[in-house]
Amino acid sequence: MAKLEIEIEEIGEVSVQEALSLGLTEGDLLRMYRKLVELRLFENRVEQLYLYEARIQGTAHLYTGEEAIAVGVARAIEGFGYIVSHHRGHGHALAMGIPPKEVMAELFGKETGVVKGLGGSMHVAIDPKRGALWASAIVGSGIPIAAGAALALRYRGERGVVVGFFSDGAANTGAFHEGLNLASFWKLPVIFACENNQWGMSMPARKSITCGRVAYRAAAYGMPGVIADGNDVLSVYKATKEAADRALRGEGPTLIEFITYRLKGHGVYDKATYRPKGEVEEWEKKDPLPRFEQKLIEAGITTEDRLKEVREEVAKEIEEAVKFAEESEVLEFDKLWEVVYA
Amino acid sequence: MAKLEIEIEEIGEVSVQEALSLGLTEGDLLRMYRKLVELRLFENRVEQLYLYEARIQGTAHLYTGEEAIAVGVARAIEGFGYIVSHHRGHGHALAMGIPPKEVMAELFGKETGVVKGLGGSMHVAIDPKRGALWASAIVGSGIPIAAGAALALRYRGERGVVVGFFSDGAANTGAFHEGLNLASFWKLPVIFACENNQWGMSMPARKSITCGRVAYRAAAYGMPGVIADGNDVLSVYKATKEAADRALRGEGPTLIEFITYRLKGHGVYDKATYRPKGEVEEWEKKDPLPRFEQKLIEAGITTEDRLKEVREEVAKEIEEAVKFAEESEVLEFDKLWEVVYA
Amino acid sequence: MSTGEERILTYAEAIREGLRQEMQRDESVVLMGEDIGAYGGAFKVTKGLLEEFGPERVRDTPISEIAIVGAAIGAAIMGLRPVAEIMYMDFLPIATEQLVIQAAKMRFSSGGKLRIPLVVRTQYSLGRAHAAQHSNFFPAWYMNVPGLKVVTPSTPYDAKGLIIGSIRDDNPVLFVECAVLYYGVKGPVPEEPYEIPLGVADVKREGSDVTIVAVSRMVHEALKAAEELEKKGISAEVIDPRTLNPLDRQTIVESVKKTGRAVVAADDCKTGGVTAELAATIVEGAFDYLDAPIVRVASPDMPIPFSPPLENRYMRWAKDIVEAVEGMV
Amino acid sequence: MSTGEERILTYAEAIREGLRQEMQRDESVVLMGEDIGAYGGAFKVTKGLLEEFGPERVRDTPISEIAIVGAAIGAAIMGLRPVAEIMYMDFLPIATEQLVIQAAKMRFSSGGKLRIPLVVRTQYSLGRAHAAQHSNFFPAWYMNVPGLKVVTPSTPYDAKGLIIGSIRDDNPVLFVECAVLYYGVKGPVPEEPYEIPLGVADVKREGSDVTIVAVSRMVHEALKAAEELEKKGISAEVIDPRTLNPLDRQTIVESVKKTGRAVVAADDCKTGGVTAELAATIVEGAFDYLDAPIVRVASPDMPIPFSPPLENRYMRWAKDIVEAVEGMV
Ligand SMILES: Cc1ncc(C[n+]2csc(CCOP(=O)(O)OP(=O)(O)O)c2C)c(N)n1
Ligand SMILES: Cc1ncc(C[n+]2csc(CCOP(=O)(O)OP(=O)(O)O)c2C)c(N)n1
Ligand SMILES: [Mg+2]
Ligand SMILES: [Mg+2]
Repeated sequence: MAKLEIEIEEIGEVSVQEALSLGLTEGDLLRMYRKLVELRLFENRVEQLYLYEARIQGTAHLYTGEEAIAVGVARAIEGFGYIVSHHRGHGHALAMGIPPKEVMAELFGKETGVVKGLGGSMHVAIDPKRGALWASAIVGSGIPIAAGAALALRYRGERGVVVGFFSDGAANTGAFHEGLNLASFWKLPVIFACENNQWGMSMPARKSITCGRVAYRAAAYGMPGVIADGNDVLSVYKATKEAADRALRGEGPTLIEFITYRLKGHGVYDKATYRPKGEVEEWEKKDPLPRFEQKLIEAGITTEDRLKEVREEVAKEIEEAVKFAEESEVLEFDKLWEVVYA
Repeated sequence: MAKLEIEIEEIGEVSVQEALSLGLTEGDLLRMYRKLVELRLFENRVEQLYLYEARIQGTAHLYTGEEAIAVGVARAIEGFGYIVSHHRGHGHALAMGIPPKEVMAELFGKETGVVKGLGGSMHVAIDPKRGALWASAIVGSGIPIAAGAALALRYRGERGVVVGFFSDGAANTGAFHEGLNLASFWKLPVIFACENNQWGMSMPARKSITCGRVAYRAAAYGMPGVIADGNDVLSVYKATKEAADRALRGEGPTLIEFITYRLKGHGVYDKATYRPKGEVEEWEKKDPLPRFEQKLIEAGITTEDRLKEVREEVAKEIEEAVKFAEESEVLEFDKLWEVVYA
Repeated sequence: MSTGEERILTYAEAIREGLRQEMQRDESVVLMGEDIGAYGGAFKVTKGLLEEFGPERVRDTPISEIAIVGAAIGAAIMGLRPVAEIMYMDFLPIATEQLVIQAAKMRFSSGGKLRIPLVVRTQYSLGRAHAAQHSNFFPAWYMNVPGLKVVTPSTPYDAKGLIIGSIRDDNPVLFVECAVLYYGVKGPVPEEPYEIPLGVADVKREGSDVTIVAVSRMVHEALKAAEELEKKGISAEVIDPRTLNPLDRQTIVESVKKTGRAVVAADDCKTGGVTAELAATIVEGAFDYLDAPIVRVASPDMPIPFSPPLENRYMRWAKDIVEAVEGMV
Repeated sequence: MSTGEERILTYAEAIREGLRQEMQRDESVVLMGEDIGAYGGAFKVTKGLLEEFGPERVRDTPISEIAIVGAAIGAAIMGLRPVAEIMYMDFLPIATEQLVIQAAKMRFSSGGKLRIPLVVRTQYSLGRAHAAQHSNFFPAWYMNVPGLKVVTPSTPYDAKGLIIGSIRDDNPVLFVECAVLYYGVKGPVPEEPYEIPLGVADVKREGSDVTIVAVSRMVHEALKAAEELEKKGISAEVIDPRTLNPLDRQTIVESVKKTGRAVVAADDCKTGGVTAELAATIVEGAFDYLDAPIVRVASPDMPIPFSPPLENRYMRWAKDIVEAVEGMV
């Protein structure tokens, strides 16, 4: 009987104090708060626009409840990081600094959208100059692409790291397996960031991930596996920073499982009746926004009033984004021919 | 720091005595020896036919050195087992009882071949009435198919088990990941039998399997992982029997890594110059045939002379198979239309 | 097209009824795919089937298209009649190796020993503002794969009869539905089970001046176009091949021999698409009868844009068919 | 076709030289694939490149077609010019989602922000007794994918110029080689690097009575057929599109306008194959000039048998083209 011991690092809630010791400033924390709010209010507004105003067509997968991940990751890789996003990417786009009005205009299908209205909700997190490399609407397919982007960094000896985002469902795809194995094989500077939001559409992660935890799968590729609190932006930051440091030292990839929860249905129209009673309520208690607010206030960094002001400012910005989107034009059809080939 | 402990069962060399206690009779052991010889001499003859006689076209991947796996597995599942084979399948075909002349005629492309000359070397192990369900020449692709065959058994409540054969290289394919995960998800009666022959073409297993051991990957699917001595037919038998029992009890799949070695090049024309010096010689010392011979003689079950007779008998059979193949006809082209669709 | 009593169902309901009736008739019919159980499928086509048949027969899977198709193949080899669902045709390329290089070759490469009674259901979502990765229609790829059959129903009546025919067929069948038709078309569907054999085209409307061969959603555009044309004194025959492989070349060719003109219409991209095969088939079979070049009405050779007005411009409609016909008469 | 000095190379050597020269010229060119390093590739096309450029530029991979193409895409987004090798075209369906649903849509779905200078090299092995899972040629699938380019060289000269052209192209390119040509054809190849732009057909032989449009291996059969036909007093023009997407429709159509007859020939299966698109293109562009129906000379609609005599019967040869032409003049 051979025993294989796998160490999975668990990173629980991180205090403000620890965060400050990790190199974040109070200003950083406040900016992170603002981002969290931006992501949340954006999604709230989007839900409205779909469901009650019917002003957007197609579909959208809201990031509500998962905001701490995008915001924490983006901060941890700021200045040297790239991401590959997926179908639930509004939060990734905003966290990487794509202006809300560009994201909103994209949802409206307008020329002023981040990808000219050609991509819509599932392709908003694409803006290479801001580090957002690509967003795949096909579950899992972005994973080997993230590895490949990291290969380019390594090949050119550039100081950089790529974060491949995906959720629990994607960890069951062939692309996940091949992508992680190849990244380990070549020791690439990539972080596999699993946003385990407990559900893949109507499939519970606890069933589809047959070993119980996505992070355990790191062992199959000889890479470190980490579990972090995806509803604590500072836990996310810490886990990502450690993995980024490892990557920058040339020690290769890390798989991080961020434990979080999809507070809404799979897409805007999904009523998610398949969820057990009380589950949402349980997770609402761990909502990353109030949790972070409380931390900031308790640490004396800010006040409830100040945070309220932030929320109001952001709400106004989002409203402006809607107006901008609404007033923008749709691209001329003939211009599409210009972007089929380079 | 969470620790995940994975137990990998290791099954080393199994003695004749232990084998008898597991339910094998002396007659079984002698029959297994005869099969080993059949597989070996068949491949030796095939190599000749390609390289020195140029009587077969296309390619062939010889099973030389790996015979103990097919023979041990086939014995362990006799009467209730099915297999899915792959590109290196001559040994699987013979072990499952497909007559050498049918396999040989297939290599010659004749109508009397196991699949009428339509498949050739990479498709010889296909004969459903003997339990050989399919042979995929695409690496890894047979794995989910094996799982699906097991689903049918389970669905109908039939007492049976499916063995999906593959080698180390296949453990890096998406099909492996998805197939094992789905089999675990549905607790299917399937055995994933990895013939780790140390090489996938020119790629060493120790590099491509980034976690070091194929069996460790079982942990990613919450299924038992087993390492057995693939050059000891009794170790193979024991590991397979245990896994089959587990499957029959409804406890789901097992991943077994059989440690073995590909004594020849990847295909008949590969001189395998990429292998480190001395490696073949090291493994020749563990050749499953002499090892089993010695065991049988030491256990007093047979004598060197008797075994020599067996080898001569088998050699004659193989020669008859060549003659049979040579004298058979090629299918009429127009008959091909009858097998495009059912 | 005999439709029996005038019970009206949607296209989605018709498929569901076909699935349900086959499951009732034959225990070996098993469904598998993502979110087909409690969720009822992304388009609710399998709604209620989990409740009726239980989780052994309506099997939710992880997001593993390779394994869904692979497992369905394995089960089919062993004599089940699995119906695997791939949620969008855009995801099918993940499992194309399984369908094309495995399933479609199995009977042949086994020298006739294997039988693969497999159905893979999928749908294409052009027209739903789902952008370049969730709107693709690739029927021509699969027409190019001997050993596989390809079915593309356009009406509720056909959808029910063809899903039953596909399940009963002993070969791997790719059954491609069209999402905008699920709840966008209704039509008469008999209650009792009936089978439409694969390989028989349907003349959806008779006419004498031009033949319009149309696939899936474009059948409806062709019928609208035919009405328009009638007002202009042009009599159009509309043919729906219904199955692309086997393709009922004879029905198509005979029609063109009669009319002397042909428009071929489908939602896939023009170059290398199904309309190319239809055009080539007509030239081969009816060259001497053709009074004008065949016109292909197909999607432009570009990825599909999200923006609804752009997608609308991207798509082909009755008016495009009318224009094509007017250009040739 | 100007070939400069008369240095004779095999098709495999020509591709290798093109790869080597581009790697010398441009550090961003990186190769990846299975057994392309020490092994030199299954067909020895990359032989010696590991030794010359080292393991950072000639990268062996595990058996992971999804990741090979996926990683090459990611590297291309970041500005490398990866050349990924997929050992057999039969394995490409494993990675088709990456190539078709990812790479080919990226420029479009990014609103023009991304550039994907990616080459995927592969080969088809029809004629090598490798059976149904190692002999397939699927060019039409990929022609049906806007955003992707498809290249099918037939001669050493073209192979070198086109591999260089493909590497320099800023779009995803599928470069499909033909295994029986690797060491089966030789021809003049200039030593200096030269680029053949994608989208330009080559008239391999001029003629006036019939146009034979042929792809890859069938170009050589077409040339043999043209010689046969000449003996019979029939002058055949042989056109090699060289790239299937973009397809140089003009050169093809102009030729048929001149000759009035067309045979289209390729190694893929007939239904839904590249010959369907070629036929449809000709009808669209030269209908009024056609004196006879277009004939497709393509593989039969069945999987590929292993048995060498059967495979030989399965394949199409010069005589099939000759027969087709004789049937129409
Ligand atoms: C390969 C593939 N299969 C299926 C889908 C349809 N689909 C879109 S999102 C989704 C669930 C994804 O679950 P998960 O990966 O956990 O991401 P989440 O939605 O939770 O963010 C499914 C099945 C898809 N887009 N791609
Ligand atoms: C998907 C796929 N990729 C590549 C190949 C080409 N190929 C055939 S066998 C082989 C090596 C397989 O290695 P392994 O799985 O270890 O099997 P072994 O040959 O050692 O039995 C390769 C690369 C293939 N047949 N299928
Ligand atoms: Mg999820
Ligand atoms: Mg191996």
